[in-house]
Amino acid sequence: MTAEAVAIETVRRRRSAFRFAAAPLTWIGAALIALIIVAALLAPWIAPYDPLEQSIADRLMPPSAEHLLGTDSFGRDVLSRLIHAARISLAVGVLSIALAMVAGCAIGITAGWIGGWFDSLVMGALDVLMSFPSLLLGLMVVAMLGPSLEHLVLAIAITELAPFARVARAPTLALKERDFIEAGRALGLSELRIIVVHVVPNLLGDVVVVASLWLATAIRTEASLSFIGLGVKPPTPTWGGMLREGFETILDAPWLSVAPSLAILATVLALNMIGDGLRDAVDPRLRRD
Amino acid sequence: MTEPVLAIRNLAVEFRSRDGWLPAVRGIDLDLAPNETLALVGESGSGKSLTALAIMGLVPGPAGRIAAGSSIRFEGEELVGASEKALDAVRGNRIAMIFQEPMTALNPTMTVGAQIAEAIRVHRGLGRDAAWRESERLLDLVKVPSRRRRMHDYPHQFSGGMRQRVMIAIALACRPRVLLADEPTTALDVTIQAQVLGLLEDLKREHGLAVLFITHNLGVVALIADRVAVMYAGEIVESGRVEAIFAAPKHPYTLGLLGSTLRIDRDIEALQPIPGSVPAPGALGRGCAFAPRCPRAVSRCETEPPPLEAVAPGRLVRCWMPA
Amino acid sequence: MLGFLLRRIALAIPTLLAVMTAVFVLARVVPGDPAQVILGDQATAEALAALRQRLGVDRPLPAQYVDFLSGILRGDLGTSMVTGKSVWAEVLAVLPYTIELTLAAILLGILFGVPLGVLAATRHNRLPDALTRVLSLAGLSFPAFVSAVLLLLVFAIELRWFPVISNPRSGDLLERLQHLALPALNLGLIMTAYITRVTRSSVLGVLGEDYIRTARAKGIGRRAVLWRHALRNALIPVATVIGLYLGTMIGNSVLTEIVFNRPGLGKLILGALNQRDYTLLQGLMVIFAGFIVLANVATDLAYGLIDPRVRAR
Amino acid sequence: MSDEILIVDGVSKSFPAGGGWLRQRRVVQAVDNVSFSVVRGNSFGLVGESGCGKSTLARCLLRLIRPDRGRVMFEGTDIVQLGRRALRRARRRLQIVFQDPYASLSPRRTVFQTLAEPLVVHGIARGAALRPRVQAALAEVGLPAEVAERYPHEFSGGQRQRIGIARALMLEPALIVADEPVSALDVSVQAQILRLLEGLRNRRGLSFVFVSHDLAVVRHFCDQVAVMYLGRIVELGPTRKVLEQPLHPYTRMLRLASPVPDPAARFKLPRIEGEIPSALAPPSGCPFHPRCPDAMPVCAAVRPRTVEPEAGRRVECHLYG
Repeated sequence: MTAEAVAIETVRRRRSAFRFAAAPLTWIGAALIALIIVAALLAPWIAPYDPLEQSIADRLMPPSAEHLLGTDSFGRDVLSRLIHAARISLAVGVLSIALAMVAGCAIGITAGWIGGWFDSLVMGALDVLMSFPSLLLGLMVVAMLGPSLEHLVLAIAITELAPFARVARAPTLALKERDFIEAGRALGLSELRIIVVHVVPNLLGDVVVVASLWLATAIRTEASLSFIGLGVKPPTPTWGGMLREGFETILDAPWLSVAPSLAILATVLALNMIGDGLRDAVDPRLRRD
Repeated sequence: MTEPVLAIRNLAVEFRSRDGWLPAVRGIDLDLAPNETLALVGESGSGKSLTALAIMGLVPGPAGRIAAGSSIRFEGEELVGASEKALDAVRGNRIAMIFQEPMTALNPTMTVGAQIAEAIRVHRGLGRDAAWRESERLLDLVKVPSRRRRMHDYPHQFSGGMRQRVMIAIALACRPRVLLADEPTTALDVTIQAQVLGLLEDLKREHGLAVLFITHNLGVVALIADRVAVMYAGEIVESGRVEAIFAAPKHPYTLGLLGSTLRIDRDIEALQPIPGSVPAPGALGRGCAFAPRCPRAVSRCETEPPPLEAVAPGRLVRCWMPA
Repeated sequence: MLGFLLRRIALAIPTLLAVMTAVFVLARVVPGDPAQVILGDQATAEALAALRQRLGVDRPLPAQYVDFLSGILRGDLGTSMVTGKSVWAEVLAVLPYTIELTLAAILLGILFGVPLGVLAATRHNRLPDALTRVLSLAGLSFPAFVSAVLLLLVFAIELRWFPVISNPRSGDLLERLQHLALPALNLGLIMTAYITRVTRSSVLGVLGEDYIRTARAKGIGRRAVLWRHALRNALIPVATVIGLYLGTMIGNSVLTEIVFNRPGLGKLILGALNQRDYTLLQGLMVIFAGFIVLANVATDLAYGLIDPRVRAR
Repeated sequence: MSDEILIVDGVSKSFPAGGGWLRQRRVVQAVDNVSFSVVRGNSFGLVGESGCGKSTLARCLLRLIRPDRGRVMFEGTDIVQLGRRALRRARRRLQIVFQDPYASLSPRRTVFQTLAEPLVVHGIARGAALRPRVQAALAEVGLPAEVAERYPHEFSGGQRQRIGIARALMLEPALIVADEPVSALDVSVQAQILRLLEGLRNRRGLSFVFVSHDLAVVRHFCDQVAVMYLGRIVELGPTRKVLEQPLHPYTRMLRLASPVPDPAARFKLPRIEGEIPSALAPPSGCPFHPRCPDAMPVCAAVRPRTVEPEAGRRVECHLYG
């Protein structure tokens, strides 16, 4: 049989799920997050005041031309604090997710690949971890180790280990049974090579989706812990901490509660929008071919 | 020929894509008489399953639709454009359908008895007990052993062959005139396939059913069909009595299919495969859809689509250069 | 079904044991001497030793572990180091309020979430779908304390429809409901968002199944197919989500109780943390863990009721 | 004695099934004491219905699944006993082609990466030397060189199957185990792939173990055939003889149930003859006796021995002693 006898039909490239018309929410979310990231990076230059500078004379001022979002009970500029707090939230979120992702995936892939009783043991342990309310778990860890940035990152990473392990394990189990893995064995590839070259690339898509969705949760958890008083120590500004302080004067100065609320909400919502869009693009069940 | 129960004229089914509506079934004419088995033969993507779904009014919308100008008349009643209510009165009642995958076609959380009884209660207005007794009778009819117990079982407790029998029982629940069978034995082992085909044959004779049997397997066609219609790229390219088609295929595609089919009872010296593969719906040229793969193609085939023409009584071929 | 039930309960035992062990280890990792923490720097050595003995922390770890487990088996979770009352008494004092809040939230979630999800799925890619999608995404982006603060600001402080402080101990049923309304709404909205999303994707998935096509081919109308065939199968993942969400809900109820200044398990655990009441903390964690494991068993049983295939396994 | 490239001797494999904690552990005997041999340059067919153990047996031959018992002598060495390095070396001569062309190619790797990988791993070629070898393999399976940079999802089923075959050819094997290589394909494409495999056998002198459920395909492609039922070989012999004068009642039943594309050869369809039993609970005695039209009292009690009613043919049935 000659080569030209086999007509190679060009399969139309998959319709891009990333076009704006196909996924407007994803793009709105991405724009919002980009804005927040830029603000956080440029905080020292764009914030109108020093976020830590107190001024008793100016305390609890409602929003005005001078202080766009008003001042808090120490007379500090709320907008400046809000911009600086973005740095903490994003840093804690990204660091803890990166930690949880690397450790979780390693655990999940290993458990799935080895299988058998080892898999049951590891996943059982993770089930126990997962059945604990993540906020309580974070609370316990921080309460024991003492509140600090590193401990916060560690605590949140531990609460989000299990989802990553699960999301890495499920496709590993499925891929293990696929013919191309067996073909790799038959061709004499080493187990390590099969995992790195043939398994990992096929589950990265799922992991990225989970990462973007759980980044939202991480930022929410950070804010919650700060709100309870177990976050980064004052006077460093964090959104959760600002809301906690604002809540104490909610009857006199409601704007102190509204501003950080909206900042947290916007960030988490934007990340969820991106994660949702990514999932639609990656999940073959939802994709229409 | 007796009056057809089902008369299809110029049936076209389209699917939405980025470049507009693409045709998947392109103007089909079919007549189905009572007591007759018509085999609709084709490879994947030929549009044969969609044809059956179109008859049932079940083309998956909103991405798919039956094109304007299509007509499906069942006992004189036009089904294209009929209301959902009118279609529901026909579906499962006077036209029934069975599907390829017996593993997924039954509801996993409903007992088999309840799934059979459901259609009886909806269409025949029987009460709960009467419908249940009737369902038991149907399970008997399709020869499911120890039916009293099995009525209360769930689909996952049945083997593939038994599930297909249950599907047939559901289809026959309301004594339909027409049975659409979409590759009903493809997923089964050969010995089980033979059993199910035998059962269908009996039931067809007893009930005077008209059967539209969709398959890609020419062996099964030779076994059960009275007439054959061969589909390629959404069109019928050849039709006629089963003996005539197998004895002297006229269309090069039919010829190629037969040349590609192996036989258990005979040695075949050299396989004659059809080169290339089935074209995508959007990638059809101006001329005959089969021309790019056709060994007999001449220049006219590339530019002018051939019509479906009678070459003998009851024998239609769509080709400029028939064998 | 009975066999399935017994098997499932038997399977929960090792999980419970593992959780209890984890709690024991976690509670022992707390840095510092609990007696010192309670009595402060000024305490005498004798007082410290006496308290250590009373708490049982002077004994070797394995013995403590056995004490701990046998205590749980007898239903004895110890006494609070701060108030001196038994852990059970502390818990039972506030448990009704937490149960009240949680049940109300779940009820709200199912009541609104399931119909909204079904609506979105049946109007796939049309306006109701897009709207529910955006709203539910917003709903599950709300940290519980943010939504609580906003609800408080709008409905209690600005509009004055509901009391600012939720005091469930007060007066007649109507008043109680009024006090429950905002906290329950806060948890319930988040729950609704979750359930809506899961119901939507689950119904969408089920509607694409072959057996739905079979049912349509039987001549069953669209609506009847949805209720009789699709919903039952679609509810399987929904049941799981409600089970999984219980853990998150406990966390959210802590935040809600803080904002509305409402008594409950959440406030109790926060107080125990702040005061380093480590026996109360340990007891609370045992109760939470047991509750969550039981909830998981209940979820699996719900599964078995809905899906005959699970029963057979 | 002819030159036998593969001798399979008493291979068995069982799997634990269901069971687990608090449940009775059960065992499925997927492959039960199977022996056969393949002559160099020949094709050996393994046929049977779903659950008969033919795919498990195919994987045992490459030790993708390690058999519980028995020997797999490939070119004189026992595959079952080889160490890791020796097994790697042996597998260069022993390759596999899979049924599902959609699952057998790594979706994130280009055709070039897929085909070049075995060469690199075995240190046969690297760098610039890879491309001509990949192109030669593509040409051999009838694909143009420019497909090398494409990903699997851009190809039809038949084209993917060609790529799968090319991958198996990269290490220049002597024997290819083909597990239902044409079952997932359309009729016209099936014929293309069979033609391709025939060409390879003739040109390269390849030997095949060809697993299939389709007797017509086996008749066309295989010199010898073994019919499997519930993990055992119930009949074995030259393909044409086995299909034209089947000895075992099961072979006869298979043969009769297989449709022939000829209305003149229409046969009376069987009405009812029972289900394939579950491998979890195989019947006593001869596993086929509940469905067997010729069953005798002895069949339910005693498992039949293997007999050779004529030279080169084997059957496991009480009808023949």
